[in-house]
Amino acid sequence: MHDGPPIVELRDVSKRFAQHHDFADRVAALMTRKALVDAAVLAVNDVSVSIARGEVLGLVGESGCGKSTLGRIVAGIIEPSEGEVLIDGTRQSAMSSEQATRAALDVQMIFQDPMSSLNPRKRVIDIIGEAPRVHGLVSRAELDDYVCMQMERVGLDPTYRQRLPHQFSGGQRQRIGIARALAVRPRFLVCDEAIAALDVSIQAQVLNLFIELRASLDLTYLFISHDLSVVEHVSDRVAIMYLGRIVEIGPTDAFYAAPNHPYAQMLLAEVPRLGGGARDYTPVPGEIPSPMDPPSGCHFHPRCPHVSARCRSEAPVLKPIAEGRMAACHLNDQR
Amino acid sequence: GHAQQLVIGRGSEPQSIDPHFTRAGPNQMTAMHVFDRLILTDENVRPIPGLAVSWEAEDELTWLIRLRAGVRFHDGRPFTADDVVYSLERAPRVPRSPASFAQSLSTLADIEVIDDLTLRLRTTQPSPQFIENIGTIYILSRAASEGAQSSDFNDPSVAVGTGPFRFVSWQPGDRLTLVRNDDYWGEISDFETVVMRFITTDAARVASLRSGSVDIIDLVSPADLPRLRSMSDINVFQVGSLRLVYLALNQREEMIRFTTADGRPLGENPLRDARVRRALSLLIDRRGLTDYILQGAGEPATQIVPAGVFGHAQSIPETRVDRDRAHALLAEAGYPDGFGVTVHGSGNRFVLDSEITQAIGQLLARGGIRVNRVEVRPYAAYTPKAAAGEYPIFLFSYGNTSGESSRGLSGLFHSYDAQRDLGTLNRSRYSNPAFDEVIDAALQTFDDTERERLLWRAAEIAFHEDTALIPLYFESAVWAARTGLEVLPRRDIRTLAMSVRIAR
Amino acid sequence: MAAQGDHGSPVLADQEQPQWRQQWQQFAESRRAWLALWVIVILLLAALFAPVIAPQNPYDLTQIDLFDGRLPPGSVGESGFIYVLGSDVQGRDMLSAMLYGLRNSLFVGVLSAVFAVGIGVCLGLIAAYAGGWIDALIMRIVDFMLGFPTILVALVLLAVLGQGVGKVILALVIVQWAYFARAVRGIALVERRKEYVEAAMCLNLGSARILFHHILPNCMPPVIVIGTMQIASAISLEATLSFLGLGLPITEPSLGLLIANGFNYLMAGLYWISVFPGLLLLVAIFSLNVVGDRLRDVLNPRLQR
Amino acid sequence: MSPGQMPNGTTPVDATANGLLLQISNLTTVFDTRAGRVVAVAGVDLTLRPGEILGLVGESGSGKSVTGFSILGLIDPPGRVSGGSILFRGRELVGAGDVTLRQLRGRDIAMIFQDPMMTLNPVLRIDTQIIEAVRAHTRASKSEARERALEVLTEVGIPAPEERLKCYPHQLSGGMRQRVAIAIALLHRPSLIIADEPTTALDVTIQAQIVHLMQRLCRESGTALLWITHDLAVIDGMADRVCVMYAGRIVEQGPVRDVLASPAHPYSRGLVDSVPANNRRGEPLRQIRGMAASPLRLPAGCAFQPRCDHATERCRQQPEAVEVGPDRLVRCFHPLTGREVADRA
Amino acid sequence: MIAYLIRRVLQSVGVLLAVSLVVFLGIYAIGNPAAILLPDDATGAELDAAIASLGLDRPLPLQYFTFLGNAIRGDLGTSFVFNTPSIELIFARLPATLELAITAMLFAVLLGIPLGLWAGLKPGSAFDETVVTGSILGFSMPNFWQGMMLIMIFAVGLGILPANGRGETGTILGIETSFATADGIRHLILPALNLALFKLALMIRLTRTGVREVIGLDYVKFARAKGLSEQRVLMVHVLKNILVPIVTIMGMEFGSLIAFATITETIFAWPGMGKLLIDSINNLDRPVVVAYVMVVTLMFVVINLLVDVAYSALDPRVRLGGNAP
Ligand SMILES: Nc1ncnc2c1ncn2[C@@H]1O[C@H](COP(=O)(O)OP(=O)(O)OP(=O)(O)O)[C@@H](O)[C@H]1O
Ligand SMILES: Nc1ncnc2c1ncn2[C@@H]1O[C@H](COP(=O)(O)OP(=O)(O)OP(=O)(O)O)[C@@H](O)[C@H]1O
Ligand SMILES: [Mg+2]
Ligand SMILES: [Mg+2]
Repeated sequence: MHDGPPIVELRDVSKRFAQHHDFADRVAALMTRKALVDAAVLAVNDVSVSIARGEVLGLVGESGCGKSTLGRIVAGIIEPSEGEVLIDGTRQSAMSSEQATRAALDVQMIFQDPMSSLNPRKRVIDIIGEAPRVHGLVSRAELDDYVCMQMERVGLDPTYRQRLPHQFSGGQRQRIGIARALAVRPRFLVCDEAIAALDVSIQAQVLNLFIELRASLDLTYLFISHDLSVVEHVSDRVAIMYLGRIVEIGPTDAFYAAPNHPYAQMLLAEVPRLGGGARDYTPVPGEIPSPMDPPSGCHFHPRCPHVSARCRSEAPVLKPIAEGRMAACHLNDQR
Repeated sequence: GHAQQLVIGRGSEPQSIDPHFTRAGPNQMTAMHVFDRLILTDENVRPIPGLAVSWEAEDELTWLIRLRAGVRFHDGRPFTADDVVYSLERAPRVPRSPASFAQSLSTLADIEVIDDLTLRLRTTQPSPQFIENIGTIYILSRAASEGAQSSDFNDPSVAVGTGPFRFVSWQPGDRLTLVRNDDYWGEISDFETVVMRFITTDAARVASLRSGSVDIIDLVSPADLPRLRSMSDINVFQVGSLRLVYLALNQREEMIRFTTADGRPLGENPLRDARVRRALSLLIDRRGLTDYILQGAGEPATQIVPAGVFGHAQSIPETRVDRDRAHALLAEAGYPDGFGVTVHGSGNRFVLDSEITQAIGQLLARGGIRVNRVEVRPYAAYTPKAAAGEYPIFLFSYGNTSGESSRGLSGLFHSYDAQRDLGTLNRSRYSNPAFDEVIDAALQTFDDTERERLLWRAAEIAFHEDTALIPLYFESAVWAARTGLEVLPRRDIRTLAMSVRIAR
Repeated sequence: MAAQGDHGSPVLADQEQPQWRQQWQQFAESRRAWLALWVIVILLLAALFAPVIAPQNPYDLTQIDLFDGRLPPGSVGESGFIYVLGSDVQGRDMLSAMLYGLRNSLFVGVLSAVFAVGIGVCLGLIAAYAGGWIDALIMRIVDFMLGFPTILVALVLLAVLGQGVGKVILALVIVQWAYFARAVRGIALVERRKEYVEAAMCLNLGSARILFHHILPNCMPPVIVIGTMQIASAISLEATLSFLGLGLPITEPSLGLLIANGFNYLMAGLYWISVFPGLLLLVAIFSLNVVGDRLRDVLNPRLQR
Repeated sequence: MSPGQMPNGTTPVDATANGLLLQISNLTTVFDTRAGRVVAVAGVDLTLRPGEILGLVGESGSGKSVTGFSILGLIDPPGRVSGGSILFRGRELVGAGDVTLRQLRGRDIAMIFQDPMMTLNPVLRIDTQIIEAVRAHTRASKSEARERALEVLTEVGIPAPEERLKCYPHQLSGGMRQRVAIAIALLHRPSLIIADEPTTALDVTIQAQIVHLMQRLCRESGTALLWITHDLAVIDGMADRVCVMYAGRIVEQGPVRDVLASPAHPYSRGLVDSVPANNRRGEPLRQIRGMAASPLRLPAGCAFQPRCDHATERCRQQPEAVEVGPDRLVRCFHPLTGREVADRA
Repeated sequence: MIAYLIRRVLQSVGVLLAVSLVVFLGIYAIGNPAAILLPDDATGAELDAAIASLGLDRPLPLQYFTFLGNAIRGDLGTSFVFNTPSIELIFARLPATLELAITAMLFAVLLGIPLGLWAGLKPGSAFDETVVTGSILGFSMPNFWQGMMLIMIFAVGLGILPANGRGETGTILGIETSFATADGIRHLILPALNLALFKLALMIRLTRTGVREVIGLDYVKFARAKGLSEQRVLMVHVLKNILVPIVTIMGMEFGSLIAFATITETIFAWPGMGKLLIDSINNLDRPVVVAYVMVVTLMFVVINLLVDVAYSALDPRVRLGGNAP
């Protein structure tokens, strides 16, 4: 791995989607003598994580736990409500506008749905070439060649550059999305469920592309997925998220060998595996709680087999449990 | 059966049942059914005795009036001089009246009740028309309506008069229902009930008649005349009215919206030259308008009142189209090639006004005047600008309500004088001191012969010598009724159930 | 947009043809739409070349003759002129008047629709993109406009600005942009949530560019469709205004004005004065609507086979 | 459920001689689109025994869903079943009348769809949607139907079913909705359930719940299950047999263990190989080259031939299904042997 | 919900203020009402008197603020023409317009939905083509022309229905209405038809489009897979889903039927609000026009509110409080 500051560092980042209360709400609350209920979703709750240059961090969690929100914060699409995002150790606020643009382009995102993430009315050449031209990375004259180059790099036939997205298959579309991101010469890719919508054989192709690009372009990834086997395959480190919090983070091998957090253990147990033979699936107890109204203390306590009184009242913090591994569980304190 | 009820399809609607609320025509023709006046007018707008059986001027400032005996109001109370006093006092004081009767009573000084049926009225100044003005006031019952607001008259117990019909109900926008007053002092109607339906669209009114849902309609559009005349189950009744349609010629100095014949701005107002005005008049084919556009529902006009009306000057000849003379006059005035102008007119104010405006444009254009545009606007947007003098040549009409020409002559042609309230309708700002002198004298003269002579002279100056405006035609008032009904057409365009009879 | 499963197996044959070609072919499959398109083209040409093909210039007051008024179709006038479709009260040749009227109607319809759509689209987009109080403000103005009587707007404009084609167009734009603002806002709200917008934000492309280069083009198909129908309804509305005397100058008639003028003569049996322009208007609006309908079907991916 | 009605699953099914619940032979379903005729299903042969779980795998667009819909007669225009036969308990379904099919649907054959967000009508309450399904096939009263609804909801493990009944679909989580859909499928104890990718849209934990439920169900009530998916791992854990579909044809079928452990068709092998778990971590996965064949222009002969490493001249003809092992059929001229597979691993 | 109501009310107050101000200015810009109300032969003194008695001689801002002050006390002014409180005038005309609007709406809904459903189910069939063509015709004819043709055909030509006017009224539940008498109903038919044709066409198109959009969706397929009868699938699963846009648009259209049935009411001499509006505009009867527009705006606010409530009843996913405007 590389030295130097982490390419991306999140410090105490939270994101709250709150409903804004206006005058009318306040009057209504007065009239009905009800306190104003804060209908906020704390999609990301006090997350600190840093990603070193060249590394792949897998981010796993159930639907609605805040993975995408975290990814968007990293990619600069949304602003965190609290905390800060450092790119190369520098705050956004401390950057000149040029630096800020560069920093914004440095981190790019690949989206889940290859169809809706491509503008259906733009030709491939425009989809890929627009941003480099707008940001002056290439001149108009060089654009065509530049786009061809990007397309070739992701394994697309450059002769297709005048086509519209719908004329491509799912896997090809995802490649267009990747080429679009790569065209602004980023150093960091956030892949938000980037292969979830593809079927197995195409998944393999796109995953291979990611692996290949990582090596050839020295890219760093935040790889978001709920498919544990895919994450296992590509990541160096894995972070497990539950209802807005990171509950465990550590090197892939160590994690898959012995997950520490009860939730992580449960997740791994449920992964269907090829070659595992006939097995009886066991239902996981409990339902995913609503992010609007998360449980007190440790968010996982209602479903946890090891729950204790402390779990209900006190939220555990991420603590180191081994070399490079951290977990947020009160059980670890007892050991 | 059917003979007992008369359904009238009316093109206009009253604003209120209170007869004093406004003196606008639609209101009056409604009021005339329920209320009487001291002096009524016949179908030729000649005064006939109403609730007053006689009136005489004791001197220049005093009038003695005797009232009709034995008249009862609809509620059975007798009619007395007190009701007249009440009505004359109330009429000018109706709150928020848009067009009150105050003007008619402006010269009234005081009223002396001699007995129940005799009154003596005094005026502030000599006023020959005073008695006619008094005659326009509707007589209400003090007992029924004292203290009532205009809107209270929707109640039949307030809207109590002595007229030939009793008021039953009014649904604004829809209909008004009357029943016959069997105790009426005058002629009793053939119809027990009268329903007036308000149908403002011309074509819809005709459709109603043709489909049999109304018995008679008024304001028949000339468009429909040929067809209606040819129908066997419908009769048409027509009479020349006192409404003059004219073309106003703006003579203000500041009115410079003219162009030369080839379209460049002309910095002066050619209409200030009487020869030009005369020339324009010579280009207008009045017979063409009345025969072709109006289908005969109009009579070419030479002056403010038609023949047979007090003040009509026989000496003024009919103007016939004479393009050569017109061109000669124009050349004489310094416009050998004519000039350019925009012709304005109102839409839907009077019969076929927009058609007439267009035809005028055509006639002027064919006569060599460059007609830059013909503009027709809805009356609401038209009249403020016309009053402000913004149109060079524009179509307007004047409906004579009194049976003589003085009011029209002074309103339309007297030099405009806001202080003395003269020449109010003189939108084109025609001004001729000679004319002013004559008309002023006429207004002060009690002697009818002398008065008429002065009015003739005034008409000659305004129409024949100065061509102050271009008189076009007198509209004809047209009614159509299903066969079996006779309509006595009235020159004042009032649609009255009293004028309808079952044919015998 | 071509036949495909949700998670994208494209039908490769489609790749050979650009989308518009397919849509065009699909459009032409409906005989009715095809015919309507031809009618529109012919009408457009007729309107465009009205001064050339019309036997008479109905605007030129020196060419029309009062004494040739009310002639039934096929009559010969005093000067030997043949009134193929009859003449109106002023002696105007109906055929010529209709050709010029068509020209005016189409001009008013198309132009007012273009402006109304333009303004509505911009405001709708801005409302959807900005959200918050800007959105609320624009939408309240829309509410305001929807409740405002067209006649009043037209009358005020007439009184303040005077008469003319431009003013009628202005009146139509004022009363109609609001519909588009509302429609476009709805569409844009949906588009805004799509991931390609996020992708553009991620590429730091700037709000204006995202709004007008990315979101707007994707709102266009429904807008084009409403637009075509809007032309039709603007023509119809202009006719109504003319009927109320608030439309075009009386000497430069639109079809609507011709009908309105002839309306008074309908009961009198002079049917040609309003029935012929009425039929022409009917054909024009009908064809526009047919084409608009077909466009909607063709441009709607949900209805594609 | 009205008294006196036997749950179908518990009745001895064998109306036919061969003991098959479902026998599909040479099923062909086409869509006449503007671009041409899409042959979505091109001569599928498939059998299902009572109580059996059959996995149907294949990449996107290979015709899995269309096969499922064809069985129920739910192919909407412009599509139609153009040939072949579907025998359900010996009864021909292809060309059967509307009434026959409607009686069958939901009662004997039930279906669960892929997207739980879309399968329930968003504007109707859960109880309405269950009760109408009950009453579509029995003369139950409303309250009886509601009883039945509660029963099945409990059965699929929905907590507090009374309250859920009053909910609208959007008030339930995805997993919960899918369980409601399953509950509806179970109402009449059908003898066959077609599950079209029922867990693809769901999380691992919920997927486990649903798979567990379905497994238990088949085991307990003898319901046969046609499980459509492209996730081999799920199939591996639960199915008895598997069919691999490619471009509208079944290219391989057999017992799930055998097929996944040693796929005989090059395409099946490609699929199995590309699963990350079968590859070394961090290294490129083995992938099938090329792109899926367009159903509009299927290559002559074996549709997989352009992407196949083993293709020869012969593959330009349509291969017939050949038996390569006990209960295993492969449509390939060059079936792989178990050894070859082992070599590559 | 309450917050939502409050928000709506506050916003409508703003809109109402704006509306009243604009109408005030607009009519001021057109001209002086007194000049229109007076007869031809009025003198200058009479004009001045009329202007003074109507309060038009005061500065415009003063007039406006007086109006606002009165409006707060519920007095929206007194008609210049009729000398009756404008609100009274409007409400007196409301029943006639309402019955017309309701009848037209019933025509449109009861005919339009079934036709649209059927046409949408069988796209491309002869029936569909006919219905669609017919609906386009409904769109293509200007309202006044349509009305005149109806009169020509049914009243003048065939003579089976009255040409215009509101027939005899009777009272049902204390409300005076045409529905109570046969004559009243006969008079209703033509104008209602005139108003309905456009809405009918709209209804057909909305329904048809809705059906075509919904029919291919998973939940419809799922409903079929449950073994439901085609009728239930259509009438419950399909219809309930497409009702949402239909109700929204029809709400608006119903509003405009009530507010702007001007042309129809004029042609058919129907004593309703639309006719009052056009007469008042033509007479520059400012108090009535201002009150009218305010009432209409308020009505649109209420209708939109009801529509939104209906919306959330029809589509449980829509939460009232949720999205503010
Ligand atoms: N713009 C937003 N406004 C309000 N709430 C939001 C918004 N975006 C996300 N949320 C909420 O934040 C929470 C986290 O959402 P997020 O999309 O990050 O989850 P996720 O882990 O990516 O889930 P999935 O696997 O379904 O994509 C969810 O409860 C979601 O409802
Ligand atoms: N309504 C339709 N019109 C045209 N083609 C269709 C239609 N429905 C399906 N097809 C075609 O039929 C083929 C098979 O589709 P099907 O939905 O069965 O695939 P699948 O195997 O279920 O794929 P997935 O895993 O994506 O669900 C595809 O090529 C598809 O394009
Ligand atoms: Mg996500
Ligand atoms: Mg499928």
